[in-house]
Amino acid sequence: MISITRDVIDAGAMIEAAKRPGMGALVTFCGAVRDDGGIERIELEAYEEVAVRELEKIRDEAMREFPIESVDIVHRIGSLFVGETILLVIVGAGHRKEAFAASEFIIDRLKQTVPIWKKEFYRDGERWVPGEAGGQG
Amino acid sequence: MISITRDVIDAGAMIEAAKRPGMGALVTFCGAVRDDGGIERIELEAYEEVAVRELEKIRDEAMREFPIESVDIVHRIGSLFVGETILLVIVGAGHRKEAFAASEFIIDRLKQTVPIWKKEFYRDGERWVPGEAGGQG
Amino acid sequence: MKVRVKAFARFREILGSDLSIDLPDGAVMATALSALRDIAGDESGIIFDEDGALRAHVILMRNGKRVKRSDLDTLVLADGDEVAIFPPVAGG
Amino acid sequence: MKVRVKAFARFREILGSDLSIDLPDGAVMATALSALRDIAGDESGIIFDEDGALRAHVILMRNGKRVKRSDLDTLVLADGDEVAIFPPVAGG
Repeated sequence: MISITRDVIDAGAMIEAAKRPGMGALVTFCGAVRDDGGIERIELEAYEEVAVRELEKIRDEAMREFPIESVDIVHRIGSLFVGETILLVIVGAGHRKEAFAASEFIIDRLKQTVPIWKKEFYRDGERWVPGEAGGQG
Repeated sequence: MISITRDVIDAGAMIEAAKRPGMGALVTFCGAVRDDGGIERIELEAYEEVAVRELEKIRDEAMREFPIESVDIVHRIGSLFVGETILLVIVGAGHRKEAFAASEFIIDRLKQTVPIWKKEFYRDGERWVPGEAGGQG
Repeated sequence: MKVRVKAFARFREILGSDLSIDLPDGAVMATALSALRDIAGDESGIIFDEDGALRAHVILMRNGKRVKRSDLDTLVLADGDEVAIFPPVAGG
Repeated sequence: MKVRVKAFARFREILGSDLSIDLPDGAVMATALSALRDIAGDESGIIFDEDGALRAHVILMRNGKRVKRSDLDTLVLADGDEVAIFPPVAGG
């Protein structure tokens, strides 16, 4: 499953849903809102149609590059508090090395190319998180 | 949490329980029973006291070696069917690189040193999974 | 003709989230950009430099596809096109 | 004195899961091993070679601590000690 959602992400349900009989290893990356110097909440926005398409491209590329069986990516948008899951990436594979390698590949690509932005809200101000320049599209 | 259990492992609950405000990344490794040429179920046994102590040693070593905030390891024993979770390792960290590196470190060590064994049951036979020689204790 | 413009993040705060601009038939991307510069007004400096050129990190898309800097003066827009303009991405 | 022996995996199937062996006071680890070889009987070849030495991959612990091959003849056991014997581990 590839999606952009406004709902709470249920990691446990997604991991169970990702399982297939041939998988010996599932690596899950959960990106969460970090309390980084007084952040109270963040707001995420996406260019949704393009973001979904870009996530699908990344999944397809990972499936070509690594001997893995599945890729699921859910990215949350909207208003999130510290500790909430922003991003969940699950890679299922026969063996762990490939699952780890593909997970890192997917997250690195995602941060470069998927049109999503974050604004951090502090007690006394707010700021847009600077993005990674270049590469996207 | 470090434990050896006979109960079903709830990945979602463990990930939520592992979260701390300073964590931006949680990497979860889920090892599952793979249907590898007709396996119907497996049986796992552990030298429990030593296994728990060894897991604690691995956790402490990972916490010393990597800038991470938490390590949780639950290893299941008993009789498991294809698709069931054998092992769950969760590493929480400020940033993803360290969380991934520590996860791989932990699993590699675990497979070398923790006294747990697996027997595979096929429709027409059974076999003990050959272990990794040396290193443990 | 009408072209839809989607702006995101800081640029959305400046331009609005979903606007429609009127352009003469046959207008190129550069024409749309100068209309956006007018809309941005006092805050246009965040998106454009003093000469009215897009700042280096600004990303531009037409119908979901990245537009190259070298095509700004030649890419002819069509009625109903969707132009997107945004700063570097920061998801994950 | 009595020494508890825990065997695991294939070795448990051969020796039993939790046995207690009687040894003379002051017995060393090698004495315990030869008692285990007797218990293993026909299947002792999986754990011991033809000369009665432990096979290379066999792991031995005393009270949860690994026992070195070089200590087998000198490590004196005490009443209530726990000896564990097992093949290479295969968890995860």
